[in-house]
Amino acid sequence: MKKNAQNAGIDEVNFNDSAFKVRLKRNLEILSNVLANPTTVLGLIIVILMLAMAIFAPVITEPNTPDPYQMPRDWKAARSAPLTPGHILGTTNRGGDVFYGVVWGARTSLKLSILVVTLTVVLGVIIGSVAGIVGGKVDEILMRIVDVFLSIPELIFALAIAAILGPSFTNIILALVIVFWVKYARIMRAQVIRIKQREYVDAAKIMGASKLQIYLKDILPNSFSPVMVQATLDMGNIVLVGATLSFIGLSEAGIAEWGVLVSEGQAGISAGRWWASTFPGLMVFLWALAFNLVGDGLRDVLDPRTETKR
Amino acid sequence: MRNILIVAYSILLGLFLTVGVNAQTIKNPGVLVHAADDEATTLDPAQVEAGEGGETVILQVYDRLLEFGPSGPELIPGLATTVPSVENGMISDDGMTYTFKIRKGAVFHDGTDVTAEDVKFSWDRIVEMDLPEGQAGVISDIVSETKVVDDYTFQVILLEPSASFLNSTVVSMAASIVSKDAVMANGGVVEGEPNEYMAQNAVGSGPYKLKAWNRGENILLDINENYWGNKAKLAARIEIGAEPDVRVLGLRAGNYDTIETDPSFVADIEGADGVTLHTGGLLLEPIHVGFNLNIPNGALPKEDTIPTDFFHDPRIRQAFNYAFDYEAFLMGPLAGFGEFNPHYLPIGIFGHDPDAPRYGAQDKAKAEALFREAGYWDNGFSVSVITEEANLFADAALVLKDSIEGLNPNFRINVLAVAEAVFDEAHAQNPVEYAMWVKNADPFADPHPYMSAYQHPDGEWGEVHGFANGYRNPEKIAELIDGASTELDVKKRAAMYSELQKMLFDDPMWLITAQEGVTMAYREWVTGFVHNPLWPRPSLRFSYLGK
Amino acid sequence: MQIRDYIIRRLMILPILIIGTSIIVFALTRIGGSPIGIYLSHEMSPAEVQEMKERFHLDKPVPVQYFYWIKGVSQGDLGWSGVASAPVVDVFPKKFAATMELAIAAGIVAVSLGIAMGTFAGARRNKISDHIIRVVSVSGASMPLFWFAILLLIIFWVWLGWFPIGRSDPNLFEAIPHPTGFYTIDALLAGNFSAFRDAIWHLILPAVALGYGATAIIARMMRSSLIEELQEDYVDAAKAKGLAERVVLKKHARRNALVPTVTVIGLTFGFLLQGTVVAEIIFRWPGLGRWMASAVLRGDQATIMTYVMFTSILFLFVNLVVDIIYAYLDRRVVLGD
Amino acid sequence: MSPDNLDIQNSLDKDLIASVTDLKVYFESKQGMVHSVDGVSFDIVDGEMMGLVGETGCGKSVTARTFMQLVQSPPGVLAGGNIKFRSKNIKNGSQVIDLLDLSENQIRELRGERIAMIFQDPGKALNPGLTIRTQVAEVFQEHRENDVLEKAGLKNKLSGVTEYFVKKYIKQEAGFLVTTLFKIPPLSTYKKKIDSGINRLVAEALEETQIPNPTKVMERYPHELSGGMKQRVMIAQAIACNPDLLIADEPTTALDVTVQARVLDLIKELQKRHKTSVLYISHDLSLVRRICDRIAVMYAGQIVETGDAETIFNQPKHPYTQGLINALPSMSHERGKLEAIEGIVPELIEPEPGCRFVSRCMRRKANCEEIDPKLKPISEVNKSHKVACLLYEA
Repeated sequence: MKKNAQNAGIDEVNFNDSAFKVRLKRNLEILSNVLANPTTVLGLIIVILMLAMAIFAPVITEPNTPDPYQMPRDWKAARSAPLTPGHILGTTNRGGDVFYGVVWGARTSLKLSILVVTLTVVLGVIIGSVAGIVGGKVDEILMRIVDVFLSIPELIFALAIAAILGPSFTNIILALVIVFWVKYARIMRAQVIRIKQREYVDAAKIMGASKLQIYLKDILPNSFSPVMVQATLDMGNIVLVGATLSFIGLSEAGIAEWGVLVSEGQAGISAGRWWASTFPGLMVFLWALAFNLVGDGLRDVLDPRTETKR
Repeated sequence: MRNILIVAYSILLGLFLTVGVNAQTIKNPGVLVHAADDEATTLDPAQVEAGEGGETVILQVYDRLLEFGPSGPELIPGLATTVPSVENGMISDDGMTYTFKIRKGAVFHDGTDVTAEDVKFSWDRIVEMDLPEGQAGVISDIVSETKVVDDYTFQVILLEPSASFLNSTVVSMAASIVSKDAVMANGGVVEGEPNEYMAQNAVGSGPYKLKAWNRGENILLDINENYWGNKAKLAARIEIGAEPDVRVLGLRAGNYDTIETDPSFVADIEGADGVTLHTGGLLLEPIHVGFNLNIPNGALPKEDTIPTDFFHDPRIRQAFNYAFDYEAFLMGPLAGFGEFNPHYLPIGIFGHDPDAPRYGAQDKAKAEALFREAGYWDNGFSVSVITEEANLFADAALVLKDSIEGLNPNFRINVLAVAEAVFDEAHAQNPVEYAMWVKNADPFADPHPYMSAYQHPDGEWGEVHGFANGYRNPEKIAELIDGASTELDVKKRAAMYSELQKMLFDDPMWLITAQEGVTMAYREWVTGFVHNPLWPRPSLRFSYLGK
Repeated sequence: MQIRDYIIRRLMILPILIIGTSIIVFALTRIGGSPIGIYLSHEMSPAEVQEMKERFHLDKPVPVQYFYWIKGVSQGDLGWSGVASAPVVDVFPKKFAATMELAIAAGIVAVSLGIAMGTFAGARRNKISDHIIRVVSVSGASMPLFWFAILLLIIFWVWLGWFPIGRSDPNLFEAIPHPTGFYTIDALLAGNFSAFRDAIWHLILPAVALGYGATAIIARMMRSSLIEELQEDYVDAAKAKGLAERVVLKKHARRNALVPTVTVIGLTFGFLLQGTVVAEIIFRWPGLGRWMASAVLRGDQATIMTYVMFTSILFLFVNLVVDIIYAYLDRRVVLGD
Repeated sequence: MSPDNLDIQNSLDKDLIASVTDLKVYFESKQGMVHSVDGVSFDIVDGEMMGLVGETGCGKSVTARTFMQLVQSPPGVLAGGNIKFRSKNIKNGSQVIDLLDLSENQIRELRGERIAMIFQDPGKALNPGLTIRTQVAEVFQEHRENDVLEKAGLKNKLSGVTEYFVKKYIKQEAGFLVTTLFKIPPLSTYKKKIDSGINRLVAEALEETQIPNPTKVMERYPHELSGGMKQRVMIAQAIACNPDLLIADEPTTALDVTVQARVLDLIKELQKRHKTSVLYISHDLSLVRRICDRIAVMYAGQIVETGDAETIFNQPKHPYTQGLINALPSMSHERGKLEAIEGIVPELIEPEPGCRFVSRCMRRKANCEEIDPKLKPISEVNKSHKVACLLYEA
């Protein structure tokens, strides 16, 4: 295994296409290992269902006009129980169709998590790489900033930012980006430094590859797996934190978002109106659970710490 | 390790299970537990804001010269032994001088006697301190001079005759009588500076004494055994800051005796075991949508496309009034508990004319015609409405959004539901930098404060929001409001308000969504339940209640 | 020696982190504009607003405000909390004790449950019970606390009536003095058993709700480090001595597996601390988190600033202590061969 | 009959301490079953030092661990065979048992008591978190509670419940509660006595392996000791109960060259003094020749040749053994010109029939790829020299 990895490194610098095969083979191997774990498969199935629901939301339910991310409100049918005609999962206190909220909430969550994960990964990878490659003072300063960011618990930090920016969905995205990028910067920097020290990068240097080439061909692809594990876990966590912010009241009024729906619906639970918060709450749970299971499974496979030794 | 844990757990479990709760027995005997919404900010009558949590406590621990009785707007004696009237000679014929006989034998919680000197001191104190958050204006706007005639006689001379002095000034929480000795011993009176002692303690003469204030948790009140009137039957505990649903759950579980709620929770309470829902009567705090006729250039949010003089056109204001889905708001958020009341004079206030024309029902055709006439139908517009992230305000804003957007897809309403402080700050700007907002009014017992604050072109809000730019006939409206305030002839006064309502239908400055119905919930074991919306929220006097 | 150097290095970084945090926090709150809103009411006129601004120095330029703030903070004046209607410093200690009591109780739940679950799963790697535990513990990490807490509340408070909400029975709470602010400790100090029972009784639901989420962090770490330890030679060596499986697991493998697990206690603490915001809202726990939540909704910036500032300093210190403990515990790493 | 084929029932040649017959240990993997040990048979003569030699990964360590049922399962699978063992110092005399048939509790009684093991890397085989004393003490606590009582001066002085709990405490069977009770008076006096008793036993054991200053050493943690010292501790721990069979799994590989010789001498000396039988596992043929009486050569999960150390060395029969010996630096070859065996060890996943060595064998025949060679005596004369190779089959 180790030999393979080393060969792969040299091959890549030589721009041999066998590198691709080696990596493909390794990825297939990883994939089969991931799929060997039943809980990971369970997670994967839920993830796929969730994504399908988010993507096909306009097909599943008629989009609300003019803004499909707003709940359609049938004020006069407020507080209808599930299985009411036209409201299969019932309605909220504001007459919002819970089913619509569940379906479009998946889309909202997907939008939220994809946006935040993409932005944080890009931001974190750039900053972490710069710190790791440039090193010295730049590294020192960047890492101190990262430390400062990491010293504030994430939900509290996001809560404070979102509170100060004012309640809106965009501000939640902004707050989460500000909070979540640091992890990637840290992971990336550690990876860069670790890989920089490996022999095959030295070999590449000897062969005269430029810094950028080494970065693009060796460091970046090799840092992929820890970033991917973190990104997968964050796909779940971001929705969890985002929903918590919404629950506390920092999202837009009337938006089709699970946290907002739970918050709206919690008041009715005592009167037996369990549906308005149960279904959306369950969705948040399933969403986070699914991504956590998959991320956990990926980590087990990709993280050598838990690999069997014998 | 495992053994000891198992042992420990089972011991703990055993202990707790023995404390099983029997739902049938009265919980917390001897104490009335009320679950409130807001934390009090201050307990000082000179500092408290109208409608704020501290008023709940001030109502119970302080006395005023007069009080609203348990039912409706009639006045009953408080520390004054009689309600002044022209007939009993305690109001001078010119309506300028009011005389109050102070009750002998009333004592403050610190043991000192209540005298006319204390009354004068209390009234003068709030005017002298003149705190921005307080309600000094309630007295200073109307009172010219206070006099101690003798130890037990107090006299007030007004600036001009007022029809609303007794109903809005004397009974106000701001006019609560405090112990002069206690104040002078603890910081005295300093202009513009809050009195820290008074903010946290209460030395009044009311049926309750303040026992403890555990911020964020509860306020404990003890029975005042030396009260001059009917003693309270129960000690009281005000539980602070529980979420609405927790309050409902607590009530159902019997942990709370009375809770504050709003109509959107009625369905949660109806039919619950051992719980009585009190409905009927209306709150006097109309929930309104405001129109800004004084928008500064370039101040509006980026999404807004309206011109700054958008609401100067009465047809636009009328169109909004026609477009709003009143029924949706009443049947949805208010769950049917309330009344259509598209006027700023609430039902239940003197001068409200039930026969005056009103909006009350959505009329899309008329709204469309008016928008077309004003020239906005084809191109549409986008406008932001700012509101507090509180249930009913946000609900009203959303109903507005749904109503307007449902009328024409080119119309866009952006609901900005912001933190209370953010809203307060935005709303306190002069001029306000938003075109529309949703909030409620303060309750008053007399029509004049409503009219002067909310409709008068030069009134508190009329000035800020530039009503003079929009009224078809601002002088006539100003004249009517001013005239009605000094008119002592009841019939004439009523006619003037009736005319005002007709004019304001044609020339609306607000969109009044509905008048919220009173909904209170309490355990069946609470006896003597009475509720008066003229008392500060939650509109309960604990001293009347038993269990 | 190495441990000492390490601690000194960490301590030297600490002030930088704290100052950095203070700048971030201050900058943040000022992005949102002036914090005057919390002192205002719907009905204040612009002139009255100006008066309020002067009272709180908010009419001055921002850098001057920062100076006022830092000066105030260094003198123990953290500003006026509009939510609590009192100076922040006055309210803080009581609320802090309440939150810490809850966080520690939840921590006990999380640590004992997490270690038990992690050990159980790690010792049965890839068996069905391992998968079940994994789903249970990952569920904890994925469970929206706001939802889970409400479910617990409904079941155990409303339906069964087994547990109360809030922090105490007010009468019992009033009956004892509160030198520490920790209700349980105060009750013990006062020798009042019913107050102690009351304290524990109120703690259980929020501690379980809050602790369950953190269980996953610990269980996951415990499991993987136990698996790692179980593959070490010394485990076989211990078995080769004839020791019982139980002794090998607990005395040998688990003890060493606990060392890396210590490192996640810092993480867990952060998790619990931020969870208190939600748990305290729902269980009506009069602590910092609930205070923060209302501050957020009402725009009370003095409270938000203090809370974020304080939480991060606390978090930093806990992590420092954890690192020191770890460095001390793990002889292999710092002083190893 | 040769000793190897004799013991189908619970019987064992009188001069043998243990006999392995057709042992098969497989490992589950995603690619299939790995046949790590595939039909291994050999004997260990009582009091002798038996060498098990082979390359890394040939299955010798697995074979050794199987003696103590230390192969993790899963992924390990015991696919067949048995290990007969004569347990001597048992109350009712000696007794022959099959080590693979024993329950967990039965094998535990033997581990450390009758069969002990020295591991390759003492740095890893000692628990880094416990003191030397604690670790060595465990052997006595587990198997010698009466000795502990005696040294503690508590023998025959206890009765009833106290005795019960003291014994439980010594054997580490007491729960959290009882253990805690022993830390506070009045039970803490017992704890003190027991501790000092254990200390004396541990010190004696350490002294046995020539560790200087044992009372000081035993308070140390493993990382505070040198590699040689750690291995001495391991040895002390292994021989503490005077076992019948000592399995030494490459005990000197991880040590410095200078230390290796001394540790080796120590093992040899102890073996002689206690007349312990030793199964010495190593990849180093010359080292094994120096100290062992007999040798078994293992290749790819199978024994390819077994016999007296000298015979194997002087007259190697199997091509692999020959290759190994040729690879050794010796007088007959020029310096620096070692003959390495070509090729690599074959994959052991679901192996095909046929000789495992065939791909590397210089002398392979046509049918070597089809027929599994059996381990057979080389001649009627020397029955103890056996080889598994078609070259020698009639």
